[in-house]
Amino acid sequence: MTKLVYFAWVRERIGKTEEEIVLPAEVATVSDLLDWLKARGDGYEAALQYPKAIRVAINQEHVDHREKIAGAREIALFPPMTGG
Amino acid sequence: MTKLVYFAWVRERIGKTEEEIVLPAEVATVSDLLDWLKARGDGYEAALQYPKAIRVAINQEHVDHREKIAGAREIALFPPMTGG
Amino acid sequence: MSAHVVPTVRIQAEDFDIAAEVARLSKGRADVGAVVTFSGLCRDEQGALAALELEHYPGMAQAEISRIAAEATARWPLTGLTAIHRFGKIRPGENIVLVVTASSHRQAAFEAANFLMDYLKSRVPFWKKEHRSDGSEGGWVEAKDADDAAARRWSKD
Amino acid sequence: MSAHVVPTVRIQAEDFDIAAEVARLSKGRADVGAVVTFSGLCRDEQGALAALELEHYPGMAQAEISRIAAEATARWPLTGLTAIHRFGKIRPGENIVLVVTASSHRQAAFEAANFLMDYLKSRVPFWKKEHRSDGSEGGWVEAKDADDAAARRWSKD
Repeated sequence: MTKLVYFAWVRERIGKTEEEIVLPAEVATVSDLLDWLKARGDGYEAALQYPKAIRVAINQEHVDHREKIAGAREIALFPPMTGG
Repeated sequence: MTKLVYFAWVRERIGKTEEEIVLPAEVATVSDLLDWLKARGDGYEAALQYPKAIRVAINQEHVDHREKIAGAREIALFPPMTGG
Repeated sequence: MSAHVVPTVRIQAEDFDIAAEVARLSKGRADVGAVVTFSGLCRDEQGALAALELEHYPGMAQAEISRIAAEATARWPLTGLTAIHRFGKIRPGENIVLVVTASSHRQAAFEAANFLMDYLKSRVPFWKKEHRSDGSEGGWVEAKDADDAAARRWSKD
Repeated sequence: MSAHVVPTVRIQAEDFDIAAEVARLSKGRADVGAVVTFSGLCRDEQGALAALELEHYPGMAQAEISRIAAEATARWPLTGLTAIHRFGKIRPGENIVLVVTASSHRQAAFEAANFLMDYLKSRVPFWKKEHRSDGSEGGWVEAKDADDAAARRWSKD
């Protein structure tokens, strides 16, 4: 089980703040994950239609889309940040 | 009459904070003034022995040593500044 | 570069007190020559904005600011560093973020504060949503390329 | 660049209140996005220093800081600017100088504050004399070439 958490408009479009998911073995990288999630329904499709716009953190650290996700406890998907 | 004012170690070495002086006509520039003052006594000599170290303001504005002093009401001599 | 400096990082809903935070880094010690503060405030966008809603990723926001703060203490000879970021609803004129840097040297304090702000803008998981004065939802504030570029100028590569 | 900004410049013996000065530039208005403060404090030089005596040239100190402040408001889009410089006897840990800059834009606030401090160091008629902890006169603090160089980096020529 991997915990997925969503923020800002990614959260709004998917329609949930978090979920626990069993990821299939072929989902090896962040990029694979985004493609796989996109096929899960209209909300996911709307949130992830431009994968390059999505920032990802694994276990609360920024990663790029080539990062392997094996061993991830928590994966967060969110838009570019606008703090400060 | 021109008012001369002195600060920091220039003031300490000359031994006064200010004085009113009638400058001879041949004292045309700041550089002339420093040379002329240096000959006025030991305190002046000690204060002005390295003229390049002396900063000068005419009527409360910084000037360089080539500046003409005609019309100056107040000329200040002081070391490089150490505020801030 | 900074010996024994433990940055203070706080993520909170409440406002902060600039004077108290400056005092915490300078009071009772005489090795601090320079303290720089940066406060970021909510602007009203010519009256169109009623409030910003700041969403954040709680554990990671704290962790990420702490990583950036540790990087700042490694790069500049600081005697102290504090970063506070607010979340929740913030109205025009109210504080959003505070960075305080203290050092013996003024340039170190300036550069570290500037560095922290650039990274806070582009790497710390906060997102701003606008609530408009006319009652409508203004949507999510878009990230600026300029903010990414500002953060990249500190890169050592 | 800064419309209708009248800088506040004060030369005073008393201490200043950072929070009050920040509030004066930001309170009750919602067009200010960034406020930067720089406080310069007296360091004790590893315990050797008892106090600094700050001498100044009264009329010119005020005039020169005002000229530098006007230059800063011309170069950066500021919404407010305050500079306060103390004189007289100042002990380690006490404040010497405060600069506050406010702007819609963080980089303008940072750069203007940095610019002001560089010029305050090298162009404003203040001189520091040391009083040492052992009772001796420590003499006049020497100007640093580095401070002149710091001011020159803002030159447009």
